Amino acid sequence: MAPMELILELTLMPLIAFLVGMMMVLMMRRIAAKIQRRVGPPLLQPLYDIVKLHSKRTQISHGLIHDIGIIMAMGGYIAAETLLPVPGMNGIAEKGGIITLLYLMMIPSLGLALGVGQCANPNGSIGIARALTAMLAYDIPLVIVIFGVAYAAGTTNLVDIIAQQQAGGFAAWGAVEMPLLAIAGLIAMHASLGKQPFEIYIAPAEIATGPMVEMSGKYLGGLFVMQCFQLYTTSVLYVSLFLGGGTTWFDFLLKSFLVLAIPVSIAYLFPRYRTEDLLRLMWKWPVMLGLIGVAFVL
Amino acid sequence: MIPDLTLELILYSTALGLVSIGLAGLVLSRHSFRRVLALVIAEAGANLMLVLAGYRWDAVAPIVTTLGKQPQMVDPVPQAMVLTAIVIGVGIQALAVSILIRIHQRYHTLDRNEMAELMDAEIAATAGTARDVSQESPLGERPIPPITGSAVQARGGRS
Amino acid sequence: MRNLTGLLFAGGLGFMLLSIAINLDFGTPTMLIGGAIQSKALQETGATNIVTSVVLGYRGIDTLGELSILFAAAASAGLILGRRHTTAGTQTAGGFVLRHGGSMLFPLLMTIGFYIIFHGHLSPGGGFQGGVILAAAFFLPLLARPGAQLHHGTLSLIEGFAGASFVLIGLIALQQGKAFLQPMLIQDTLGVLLSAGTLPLLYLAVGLKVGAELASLLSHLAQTESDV
Amino acid sequence: MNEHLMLTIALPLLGAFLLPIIMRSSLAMGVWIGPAILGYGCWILGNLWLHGNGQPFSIAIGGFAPPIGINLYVDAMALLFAFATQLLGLIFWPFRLDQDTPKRQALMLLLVASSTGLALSGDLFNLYVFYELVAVSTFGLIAASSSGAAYVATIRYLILSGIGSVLTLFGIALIYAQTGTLNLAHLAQLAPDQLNNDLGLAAFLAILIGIGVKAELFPVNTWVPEVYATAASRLSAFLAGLVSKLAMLVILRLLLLIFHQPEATQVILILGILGVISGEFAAWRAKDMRRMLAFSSIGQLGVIFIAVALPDERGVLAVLALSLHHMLIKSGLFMLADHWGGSLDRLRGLAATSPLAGGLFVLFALSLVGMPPLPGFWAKFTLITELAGQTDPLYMIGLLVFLLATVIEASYLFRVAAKMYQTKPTENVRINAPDSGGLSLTTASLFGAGLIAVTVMVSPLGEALQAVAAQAQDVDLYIQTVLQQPLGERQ
Amino acid sequence: MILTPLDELLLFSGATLLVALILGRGLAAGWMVTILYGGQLLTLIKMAALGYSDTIIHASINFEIMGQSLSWRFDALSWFFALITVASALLSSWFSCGEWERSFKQHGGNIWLYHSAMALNVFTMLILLASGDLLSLFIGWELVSWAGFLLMAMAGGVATRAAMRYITYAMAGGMAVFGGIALVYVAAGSLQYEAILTAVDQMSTTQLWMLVVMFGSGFGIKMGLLPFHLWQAPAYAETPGPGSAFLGAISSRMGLFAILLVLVKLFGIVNIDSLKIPFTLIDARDLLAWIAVFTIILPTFTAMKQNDARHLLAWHGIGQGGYMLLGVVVADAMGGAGGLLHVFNHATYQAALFMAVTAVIHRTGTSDLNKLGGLVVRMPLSFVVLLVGIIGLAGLPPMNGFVSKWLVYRSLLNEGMPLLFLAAVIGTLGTILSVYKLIHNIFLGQLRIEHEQVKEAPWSMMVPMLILAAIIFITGLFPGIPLAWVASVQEVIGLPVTDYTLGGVESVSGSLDMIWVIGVLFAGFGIGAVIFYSAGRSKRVHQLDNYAGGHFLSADVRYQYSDNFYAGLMHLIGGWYRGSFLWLEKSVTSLVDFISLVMQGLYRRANAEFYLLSTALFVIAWVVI
Repeated sequence: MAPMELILELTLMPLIAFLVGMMMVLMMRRIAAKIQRRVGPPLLQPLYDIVKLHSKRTQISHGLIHDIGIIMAMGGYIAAETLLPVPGMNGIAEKGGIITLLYLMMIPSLGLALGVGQCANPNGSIGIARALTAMLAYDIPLVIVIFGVAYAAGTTNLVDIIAQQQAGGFAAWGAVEMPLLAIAGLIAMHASLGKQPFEIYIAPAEIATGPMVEMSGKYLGGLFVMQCFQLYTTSVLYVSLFLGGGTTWFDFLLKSFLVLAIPVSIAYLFPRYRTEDLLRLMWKWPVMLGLIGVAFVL
Repeated sequence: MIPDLTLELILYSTALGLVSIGLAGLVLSRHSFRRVLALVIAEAGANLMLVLAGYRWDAVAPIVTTLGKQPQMVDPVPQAMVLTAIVIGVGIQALAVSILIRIHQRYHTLDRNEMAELMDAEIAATAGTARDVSQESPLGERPIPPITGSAVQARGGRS
Repeated sequence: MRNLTGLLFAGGLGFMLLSIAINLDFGTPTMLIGGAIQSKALQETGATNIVTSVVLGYRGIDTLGELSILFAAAASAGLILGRRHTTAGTQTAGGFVLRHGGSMLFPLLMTIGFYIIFHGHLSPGGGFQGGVILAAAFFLPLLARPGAQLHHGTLSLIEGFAGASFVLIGLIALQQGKAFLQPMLIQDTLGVLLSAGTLPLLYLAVGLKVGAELASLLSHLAQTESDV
Repeated sequence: MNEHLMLTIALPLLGAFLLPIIMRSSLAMGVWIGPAILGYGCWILGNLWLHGNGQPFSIAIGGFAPPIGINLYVDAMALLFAFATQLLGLIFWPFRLDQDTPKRQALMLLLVASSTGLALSGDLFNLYVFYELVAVSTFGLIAASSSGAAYVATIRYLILSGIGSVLTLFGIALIYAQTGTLNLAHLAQLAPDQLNNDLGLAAFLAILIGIGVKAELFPVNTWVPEVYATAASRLSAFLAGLVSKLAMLVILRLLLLIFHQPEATQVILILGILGVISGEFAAWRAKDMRRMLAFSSIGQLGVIFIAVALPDERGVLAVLALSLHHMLIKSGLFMLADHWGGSLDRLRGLAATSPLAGGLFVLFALSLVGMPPLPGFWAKFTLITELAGQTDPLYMIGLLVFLLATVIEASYLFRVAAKMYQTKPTENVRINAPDSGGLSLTTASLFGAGLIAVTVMVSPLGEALQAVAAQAQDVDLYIQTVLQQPLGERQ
Repeated sequence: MILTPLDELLLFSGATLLVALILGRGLAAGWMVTILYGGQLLTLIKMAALGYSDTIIHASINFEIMGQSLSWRFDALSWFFALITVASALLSSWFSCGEWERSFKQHGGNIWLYHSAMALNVFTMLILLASGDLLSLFIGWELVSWAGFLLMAMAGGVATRAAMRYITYAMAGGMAVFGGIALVYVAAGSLQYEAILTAVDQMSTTQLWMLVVMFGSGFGIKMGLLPFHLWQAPAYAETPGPGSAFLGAISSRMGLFAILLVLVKLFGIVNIDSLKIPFTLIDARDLLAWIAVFTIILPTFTAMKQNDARHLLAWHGIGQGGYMLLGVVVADAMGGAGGLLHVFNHATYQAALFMAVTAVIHRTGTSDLNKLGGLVVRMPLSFVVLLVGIIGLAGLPPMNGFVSKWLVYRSLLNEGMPLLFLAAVIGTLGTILSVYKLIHNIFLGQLRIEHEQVKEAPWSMMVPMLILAAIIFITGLFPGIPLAWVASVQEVIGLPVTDYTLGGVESVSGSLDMIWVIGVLFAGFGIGAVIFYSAGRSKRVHQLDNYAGGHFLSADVRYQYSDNFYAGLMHLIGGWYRGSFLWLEKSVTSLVDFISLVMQGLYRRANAEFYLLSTALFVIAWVVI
């Protein structure tokens, strides 16, 4: 691959991710509005939000780590996008693979955790503690799912995984071949998004939005950007693993939005779990499904 | 003369009987002087056994009385050995009795168990340690220090 | 319970040993050594009492060991019982018959004792037997007169020199290029008093030694009724 | 020259008889007699070792050819232990001067003489006599510390030892009745025909239990802790270091020469294993130094018994190596105990006040648990490789027990070491025997230096020991050396 | 005589020990010793050819003792471990020079003993690593055990008790190995590696089982494998300062070295794989793998509950050992490489972490996680080092810990071991949780009022820490550097060799190129920074200028969220900490205590005559009947 082409891909992939991510945020809010019988925000509302947050006057910094944390949160996802193949672009997916991607997705959490820690707000620290606990909860089923998929494909290379599914047509899709894993993955994905009923670390009524408690202006803006990337990454990853990726941009985006629509629709119907209930839930059903699914794969 | 089976049996059982009586006395009696006496009995049995080892039918004492053709004599070696063994026994008994005299003077008892108790106490006192007799609160430090519940809590660790 | 077990065990052990011992040939010993000794003893030691030739010749070192044991026992008793003897007056003195009987028996016992010692190589008897009688000779007056004391210094002198002379006789043999404790045979007529070379000398040493040891042991025991 | 060997037994006896008399007239001369005799003994034995041709020889006492008379059998092993006896006798000489000095020194001379005899003698009954002499002089010396506890300990020991003697005598009677001889070589010759049966085995076991009393064999060693705790430390060192080994040596000789039955070794093995377990575990809870050392001594002797049960040459090598090592270590440790005395709790922070003693303790402890370059390791290595090579599963148990015991041993020894190196001394350490404090520390340092010397020279020493073991193991050589011509009267 | 490089190394190391012993009390002792460690490192580098090939360098000394020949030599395996050993000793020693030394002396420490113990540890470890046969291996093994004891026990008090516990475990391990060696000797007739290699094929299954159990448990105790792990955390944690960095970095890896040498190289994974456990589906190798996995999980989650930084790190040290064993046991090219590489990586970050914590202790006097906080503004460089370290420990990109863990995961994936894989990941997640607690409670959150004046750690400490941090990052960026060594180690011990590149690993089933990954990651950070700083300037406010629960904070109010950090998690899993192993240890101790009591009773209440009689009866009865 020509270097120029690669550099182009590497710049385009995060950019596309950002744009699609903003759309996903929009969709999420629209769905919420529909459920709550509201009108919902306009099309460009996410962009407005970002611009607004970044241009605020009062920008309170609690120190360098506070800044770096936000940068890491954004940067981690930006890097992750280049490992996530989209139609026509593979980026450096072949040089990392799915495990690397999984671990790169933890970098933002770590960055956020550092940034929040520097703020010395106990609510923030509690939020981070909860966030990490939640990570422990949903990553276990997620890892089982990823193991199953990677083992079935015989590779950790996402490009190959996608190629295999596309080669076999619909019947070779992960979701068809490994329905149990697909269900487990969906639940884990839902939890990883941190939406209701799993939003234990935001928990506005308990710990005043936890990690976000000391964030304002561009800090919150950074988090907003991060959320865009997060929604994109999660859904695209799911699509790549189970729904055969995308042959064209159209079906790729369609699948991504549809996948995301499921947790988002469910999210607004439920109240919040307690931390230990989240753990219990995550370690029971998805893990069980996942293990059974893996047993089938083996 | 036909070897008399009964005589053989009687002699051997006498020797072994003495040993058994002696041993039983040592185990059963608590008074130390009796135990010394039991030891004497047991020794007599062993000596008898030794003498029997050299006995010979139709033989005379191993003393040459006439020159020339000797009559059959019993084996002189066990006799010499028994002589030695008896004297050794005497020496030990005398020593035992003299020790018993001293013990009686010190502890005013010759009872085996009481003696042992007093001795144990004296050893412990000399060494400067507490006596390790209580089953409820056994003394002595463990080489692997037990970790107390509070320490575990303080470290926050349990595994 | 323990008594019963003890009794059973002791009986059981006796029975077991008996069941082994009964297999021995009784009355017809192999006499591998005994026979050899019987045939050679006269020429080699010159003692008609073969037991003596075994005790002092063939197994002389055993006898030395045995003397040492007696010596050790006496020394230990001396160590343990110490020198404090305060028995005088605590016991009632013996009567006239006892006292004078004791005195009269003394020379008699001495004579018998020495006789037995000196004829040890000829007839039954010998240093041990004679020595015990000697000890009895000294001990008898002590029983008769509780206040009386044996002279410990003399006793230890006797026991020391008697033991030493036993060893020295052995060493002289060694010095002369023979083996330790090898009987130095002077060709004599068998069966007379002065025969059998150094054996009677050894027996004299044994006798004196045994006598002195036993006497000192007994006197220690007798005289240390109470201390503190 | 060879005949002079007899002097190593005769001279101490002579000295013992004369010592009380000489001391009465001249104390100054008297005190030097004992050391002089023992020193001369060392010289004789050392000379023999250095200038001998390495071949075993036999000395007929009284000039009577061996099967009839009594003989001393002198091979490298006997010589080694005889030398050790004289040397340790010299090192642990009771110098203390008081009114009992003559008797104590005389008894010590007797003890040395009889121990030497035990190492050299080649006659069963003669061994018994020497064994009894060892016992009686030991009783006297223990009781000489004249505390009530010492008396009780002595009488308990005495009675036990007395029963042992009865059993030994009984065993000897059985053997004599069966074979008609007492000479070990002669017995070795006859054994395959006449003693390879129940009777021979029973006789051996009776002797084993009898002599086992001194060798600290498992159930008959109950005297050990109390005696070592009450006797003078120097005596305890001599008893634990040497006398027990000599008894062990006698058992080994009998086993090698006469009683080849597998049952015999099995009994020894089982009792040895039990000894290891009981000794080491008991030591784990001991709270005073002496008793700890006594229990540990029981455990170590148990290990040596396990080695005795090994059938071939390397087994003998293991016995020798372990015995000599234990001799060195236990003597040193008892000397340290003499230096410190008392309970283990008082040792807290002691290393700061007396760094040499602390260092020595650590050195001895390390060697005892078998820290590699130290000689203890090589002894243990020989043992376990030999144990592992046996097919009988019982040996495997022995191996495991041995390993377990070593762990426990390390645990309790280093508990003491850690206590000593604690920073804050809680109270001033009481030196038990003020007059011998410096002396015992010097003696302990001597053993420490010896240990280091052995560490450096472990390779040549190991080879020498191997040769010794090979010689000791050779039954035919023994028989040939002692009985130069076959006995005419043999039936 | 011409000295081989190995002779030089050993002589150098011995000289270091001598210098420490003789001049250890002097002023510049620390520097001198450090320079000598540097010399050792140079000698090692002189031998660098070893790291890239399967040649062997012999030492000129060898002994012939009691029929056993002892020899010493270095190969790639030894060199790899020696490099880590000497390097961590060099840095730890450097760290201890100057200020730490002074404060240690002021607090009553014995600096002479410290330097000597360190030098002794290095020396004995090199001897162990150089062992040329099983006997010299055991000698080195015991020496290392006791040297470690010295270093652990020297602080006195709690440390001595921890060290006592260690030595009891270590002795047990040593004896297991000793027994194993005896068995090997009998089976092979020699303790030379060649002889054993040929003998292994003839061994019966029972023999092999016994050997695997004895060697495995013996070496495993040193590694802190379950269930023998209890000693390690307190022993390492209580070792003074840089000593704990050194021990944590390399000491327990000696166990892994021995496992590699004996179980993997001599016995062979294939043979171990053939040992089936009756009535189950698993074999000895699975058993080892499961032990490794439980060693990962349980100590990691125990670490999460620790409230002392050093204890927390030490517990993690145990857990990370599990990854190494896991990788080695999986034993394909990637797993082996992962396990071995993790040794290197773990040494780097564990040393860095311990040093950072020691620096904090040096400045604040405590390592209690509930008594620290907010130090990032006072000790920013230490913070960076700790951050780099924890990222490495947690195994996240871009640090080196990620690479080795990635390799282990990949091998588990390739071999199709979902449960092991899952368990390994759970361990990583647990690590992330607990290291965040570590960095949060020390450096983030509220700065305590008494730490207001704390200064950054002195340069004598900072430089080695920064060097370590740099190594952690660079070997994360270019894992090919250590992987080259690892590959030759794999070759030497007979594992399949991994196909490495400078940036990672090539594989048909998914490769890794850390250069690219880190490249995009930093590019991502750059873009993030651009986005972030494109917005207006932010106002720097005091840390306490915020609200919690609608109330402002002030410096005198302790408002740090530190205790029971993962309350929600503990609410669920808190009950699962049963202290089973402590219970096990205690019950073993009590059992020994009880037997001991019985045995003493046997002797104290002795009815000697009865014993004698019954023994006599039994043995004679046995003969008769």
